[in-house]
Amino acid sequence: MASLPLRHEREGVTLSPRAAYEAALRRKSIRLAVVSSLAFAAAVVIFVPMAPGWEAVRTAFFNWDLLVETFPKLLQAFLIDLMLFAWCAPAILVLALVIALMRNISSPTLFPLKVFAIFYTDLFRSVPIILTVYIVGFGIPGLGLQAPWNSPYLWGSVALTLTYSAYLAEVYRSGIESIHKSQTSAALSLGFSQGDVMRFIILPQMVSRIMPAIMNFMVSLQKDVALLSFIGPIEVLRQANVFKALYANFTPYVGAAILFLCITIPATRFSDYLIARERARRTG
Amino acid sequence: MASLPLRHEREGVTLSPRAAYEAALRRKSIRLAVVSSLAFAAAVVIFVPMAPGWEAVRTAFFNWDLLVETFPKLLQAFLIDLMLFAWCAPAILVLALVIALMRNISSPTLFPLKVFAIFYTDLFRSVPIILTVYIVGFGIPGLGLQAPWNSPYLWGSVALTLTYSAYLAEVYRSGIESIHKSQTSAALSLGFSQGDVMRFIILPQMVSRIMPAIMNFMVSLQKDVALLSFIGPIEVLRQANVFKALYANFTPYVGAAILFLCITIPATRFSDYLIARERARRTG
Amino acid sequence: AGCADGKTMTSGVLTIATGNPAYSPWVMNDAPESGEGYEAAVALELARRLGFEKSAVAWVRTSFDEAIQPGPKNFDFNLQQFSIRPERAQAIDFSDPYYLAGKALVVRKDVAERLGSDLSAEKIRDLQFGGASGQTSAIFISKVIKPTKDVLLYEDLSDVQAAMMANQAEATVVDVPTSLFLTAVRYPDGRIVGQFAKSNDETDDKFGLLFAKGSPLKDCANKALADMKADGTLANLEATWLNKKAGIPVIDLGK
Amino acid sequence: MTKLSIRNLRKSFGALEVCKGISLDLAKSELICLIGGSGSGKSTLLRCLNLLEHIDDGEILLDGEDISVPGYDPERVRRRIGMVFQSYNLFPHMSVLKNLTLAQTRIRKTPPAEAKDLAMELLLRFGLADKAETYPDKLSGGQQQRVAIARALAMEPEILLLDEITSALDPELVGEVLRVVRDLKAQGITMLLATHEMGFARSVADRVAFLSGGSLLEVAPPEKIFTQPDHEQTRQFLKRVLDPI
Amino acid sequence: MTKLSIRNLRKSFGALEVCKGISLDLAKSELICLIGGSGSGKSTLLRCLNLLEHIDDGEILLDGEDISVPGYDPERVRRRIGMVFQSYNLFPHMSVLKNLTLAQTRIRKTPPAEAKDLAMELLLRFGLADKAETYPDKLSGGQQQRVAIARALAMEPEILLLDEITSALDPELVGEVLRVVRDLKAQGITMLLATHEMGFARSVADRVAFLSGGSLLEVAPPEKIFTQPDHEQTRQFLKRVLDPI
Ligand SMILES: Nc1ncnc2c1ncn2[C@@H]1O[C@H](COP(=O)(O)OP(=O)(O)OP(=O)(O)O)[C@@H](O)[C@H]1O
Ligand SMILES: Nc1ncnc2c1ncn2[C@@H]1O[C@H](COP(=O)(O)OP(=O)(O)OP(=O)(O)O)[C@@H](O)[C@H]1O
Ligand SMILES: [Mg+2]
Ligand SMILES: [Mg+2]
Repeated sequence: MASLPLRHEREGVTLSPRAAYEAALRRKSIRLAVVSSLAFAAAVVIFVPMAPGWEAVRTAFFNWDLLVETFPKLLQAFLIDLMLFAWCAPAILVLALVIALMRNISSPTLFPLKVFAIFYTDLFRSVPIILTVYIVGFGIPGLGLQAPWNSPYLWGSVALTLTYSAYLAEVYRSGIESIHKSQTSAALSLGFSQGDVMRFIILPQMVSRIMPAIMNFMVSLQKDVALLSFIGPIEVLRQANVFKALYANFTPYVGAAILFLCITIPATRFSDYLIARERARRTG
Repeated sequence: MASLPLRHEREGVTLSPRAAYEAALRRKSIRLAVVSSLAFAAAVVIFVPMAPGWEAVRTAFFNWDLLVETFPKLLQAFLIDLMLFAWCAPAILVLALVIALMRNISSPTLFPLKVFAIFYTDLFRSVPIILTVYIVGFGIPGLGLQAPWNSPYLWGSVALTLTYSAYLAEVYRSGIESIHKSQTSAALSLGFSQGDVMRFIILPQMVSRIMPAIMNFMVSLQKDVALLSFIGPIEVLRQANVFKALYANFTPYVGAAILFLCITIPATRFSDYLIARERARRTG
Repeated sequence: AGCADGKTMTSGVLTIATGNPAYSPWVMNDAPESGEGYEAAVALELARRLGFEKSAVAWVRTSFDEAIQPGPKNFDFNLQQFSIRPERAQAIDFSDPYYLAGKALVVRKDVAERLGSDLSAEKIRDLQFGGASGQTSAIFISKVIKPTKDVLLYEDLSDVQAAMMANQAEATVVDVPTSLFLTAVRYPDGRIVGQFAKSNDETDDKFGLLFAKGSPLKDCANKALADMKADGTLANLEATWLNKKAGIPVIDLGK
Repeated sequence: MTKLSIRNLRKSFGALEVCKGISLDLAKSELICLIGGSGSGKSTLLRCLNLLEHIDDGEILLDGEDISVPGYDPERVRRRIGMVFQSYNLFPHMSVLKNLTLAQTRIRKTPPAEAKDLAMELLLRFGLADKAETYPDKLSGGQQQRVAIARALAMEPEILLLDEITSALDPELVGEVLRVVRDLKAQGITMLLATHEMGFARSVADRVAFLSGGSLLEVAPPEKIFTQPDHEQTRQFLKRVLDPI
Repeated sequence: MTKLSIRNLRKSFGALEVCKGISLDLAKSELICLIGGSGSGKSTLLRCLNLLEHIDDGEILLDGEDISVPGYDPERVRRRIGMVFQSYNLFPHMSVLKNLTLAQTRIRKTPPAEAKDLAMELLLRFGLADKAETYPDKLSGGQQQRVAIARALAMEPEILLLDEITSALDPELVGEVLRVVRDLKAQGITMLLATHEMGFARSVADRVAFLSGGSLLEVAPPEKIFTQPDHEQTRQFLKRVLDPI
């Protein structure tokens, strides 16, 4: 069903009765949203503290003083997360694409590549990521690499990239396969090579379809760089863990969560905005 | 491009020159695949052990005796994983669908639900899953619940379900939005309600599109039930962790990985088979 | 001096690793450099005897995983209440013990009231135990106490404590010094109801320094430790940093 | 008796006004053909009538009741008004048979066996009985179009909106569709049919409506419109159309 | 001079044999219209010629060279043979203009400005200049079809395979397409055109090929085929077709 357009209001023209009615409906529902959210929040704020254990739980998870005390160090550790994310994310996006393309091969001569891609996704998805981190992060440097080539940052990132790209490759694959075959036919008939069809026709259409799923990966990767802490680097979740152990209190995790929220929410909203804009341009 | 059909061979009819040529091509590529895989495996088997640290790495990760010794207990702990998976997976699939449907609402009266769904996905994706596990697993029972209602199995599963369904909801959303609007138009014009359109037209088409992505979630959930071990239950990765600490050796993780592989690979292959069959039926 | 020459990672510097964080009373205030806390004091004294003054000691932090990984280590020795266990000998080396820990049973306040003075083996086996994964106490729980309910295992002691506060675990076992610190500072609602009789077998907790497999420094350290034991230094440090164990009733689990 | 009445209907896409105040009355069992150039707004008008597009202004009266008021239950309307789309819009995940029976069993609560009988009857009529178990992506263009028509007919609506329903059909099948349309008329079904085929319009319509650039310029019986239209514009369109080369 | 030669082409989908050994020669700059009932295999034949379907048997000779041998580079063929699809298959993520220019700049290496000029010229010719920046999903059926034709023409192929290219067009535009087709013929382009519109076939074709159930029954100049076909089956088809009601 067509959703109600907001256009008229913005333009500030005099409203027809129809438009006025719809505007009223919209206003009413927004009021309802606000009221019901407030009511829910109020219920939580009023009733939860009445539970017998509330005081202990509050201290364990929401200790303001501890939050203030630990936050600067958490923030500092968060920079490591950002740094790891900054180089893992592009590597994952690209490697996953390569795997997905190999997975998609139909030519018999390149069949071995397809087998490799299947093997790759099966293996790295099945093996617990923690083992991959251990084997790649401890095992490979343990074979006798010297500094700087034994850096846990390096090999930890490699481990993350291997695992994440196995998962993301499958998402790409579902995106690629969701494009109707007639698009490929049309592009081929114009003389595009298989590679060009992928690059100009399939991938652009796929990306906007699977964008929410890709954002999923970015959001979760941002937190999974914490796995690297198993092999050394002290990023924000590890730092929160240290504080937790030190103070026997979970508040530092809340501090970490706040940091993550500050990145995730704007990023998700922005990607949603881009998708919506693209959709509007295409279908009106 | 049309992939080469295998049909003729199977039927055992005499081959036309064209079919014979293609069959030869296929055989050649399979040979190539086998040979190149073997070559790669051989290279690994020959060269890696020549690294100076190989002996130490081999002992740390691939200790056969230790594997044999720890495997029975790992297997036993794996049953807990399976059990947790067995009830979390359906809960996640359903809850995620509910959230995705709420996210997809366009009616202004139900707008609050949409806001809630956005809030939900933002929150539970941003908050590190470990914090969710701690807050739900320790915090809620800590409010004063008595046995059996304070069970870590219960609340740990709740935490997992909350987080995973936030992620999966976004995958559903991208699936739903990838169905062309004309399908909705057609169904509505037949008199279907919005709900029926979703149920009979959008969801069935979406599911087969995002199946690989859903399998991703199942594969990773199977291993993330390990997060429950933070609040007590001893599942296979925790058991491996215990052995690791006991023997100062990572081999038990390899044992756990083997168990995961035994489930993941058949499951993925089976879902791929179903998708391929469905696709063949639809497009030939 | 002399024994350790050329055997350290960086010449002229002794690199000692401890946990992140390091717990009291082993290291006070998570600050090993100060030399306060039993392990910090032992480490510095040992360093001195090996010829490294306080200023020549570098402290690093490692997790257990980093301590046992197969590659080169970033420390000369590592101490964070590592128990000397024969199973670990394939991967790493231990020094002789620098502390022999007794084990205490810590329970929730309400459980302590329920138990009263009845410390019979059956009563104790019926408790819901929680333990920190990978630590010797957890092994002690399952191998020696053999509780009737499945043990719950956690990341570290603070999680065990949280589980006890959440009513999910009733009891845990920790070494005696930790138990005293725990109930005095961290978890006032916890009660030490008893300590376990030593069994003089592999379930006893002997803490040792951890070395990379085949570290040449091990013999020097063992010699210094033996000296410290012989001249009473270890006992003195123990008296300074680890509270008395007196007054805790002894639990006999029988055999 | 007026079955469907369109009053001053307006619809814009952004700055583009596609329906510029269209008014038209359809009597019960009347068949009006909508002709006009490509992009003149035929499909959009039909979509508006089925409440698939949100209209900007005007009224749509079904049996005298305004179905275009905001909040009016669109499902009730659509059960009574069937539509065949220019682009067919078959459901690709269902066999042809299922495409025809799902709405029957689900919405009209027809028993499955009955629904299947009706569907098979329609498929037989359109020469598609052997394709019942096939999926839409495996059909030729004309086969898909016939399935789309059959799907709408299976719902036995009171009003049918038909958008270019013969464009992919060979003339032989066009004849069959013409017969079907006449049958439906005889059953009292009201129809609005957008078409480019003037011959078809001429032979089937009660009245022909000429749409140009979003405005309804002229509505008249086919003989009149094809021989002596009122408007100069209509005359010119038909002149070019009937003798294009 | 024979440009494209089809020899005994066979194609099955599973048990359904859609092309039952079709042979046909197209001379350079010849225009052959393919007629036949819905489902008779017209679209499939065209797809086979463009190597979009894997054929089971037979040969396709382009300038005497067999392009159907396994392993022959299909891109080289498709650069020379253009195709317009019955279902248009526009690229929904690109503006109309981009739909027309991408292949030019990418494959023919036309400079962007030149490609744009050619595209705009084609759009103007088809009355779509104002839709250059619009996206395909916002176009009417006829507008999409015209864009699809323009997209193929922009590649200036030697041979054009056209599948029902006038089905969504009003007669006025059909006239325009007819003019375009004649121009192309004059430029020496060879065309194979599947159509349901006998009038169109009659006025444009050099020869007409009648396809029935996957077999090519008869190929002859339009005057002959429409007045005195050799085959009884052709006669009957045309009889029903030309006087369907
Ligand atoms: N992918 C496919 N799988 C199975 N059958 C198919 C497939 N594509 C087409 N067919 C069948 O092949 C036959 C010929 O189809 P084709 O599209 O070539 O017909 P056509 O002559 O173009 O018809 P129309 O005029 O209706 O477009 C039809 O019966 C159709 O159902
Ligand atoms: N969603 C949309 N957004 C913007 N413009 C649109 C949209 N849908 C249609 N249009 C425009 O509205 C006009 C009318 O389109 P419509 O589909 O109603 O034409 P039509 O008369 O059915 O044409 P045809 O005979 O070619 O099918 C066209 O110019 C088209 O480009
Ligand atoms: Mg239209
Ligand atoms: Mg066709």
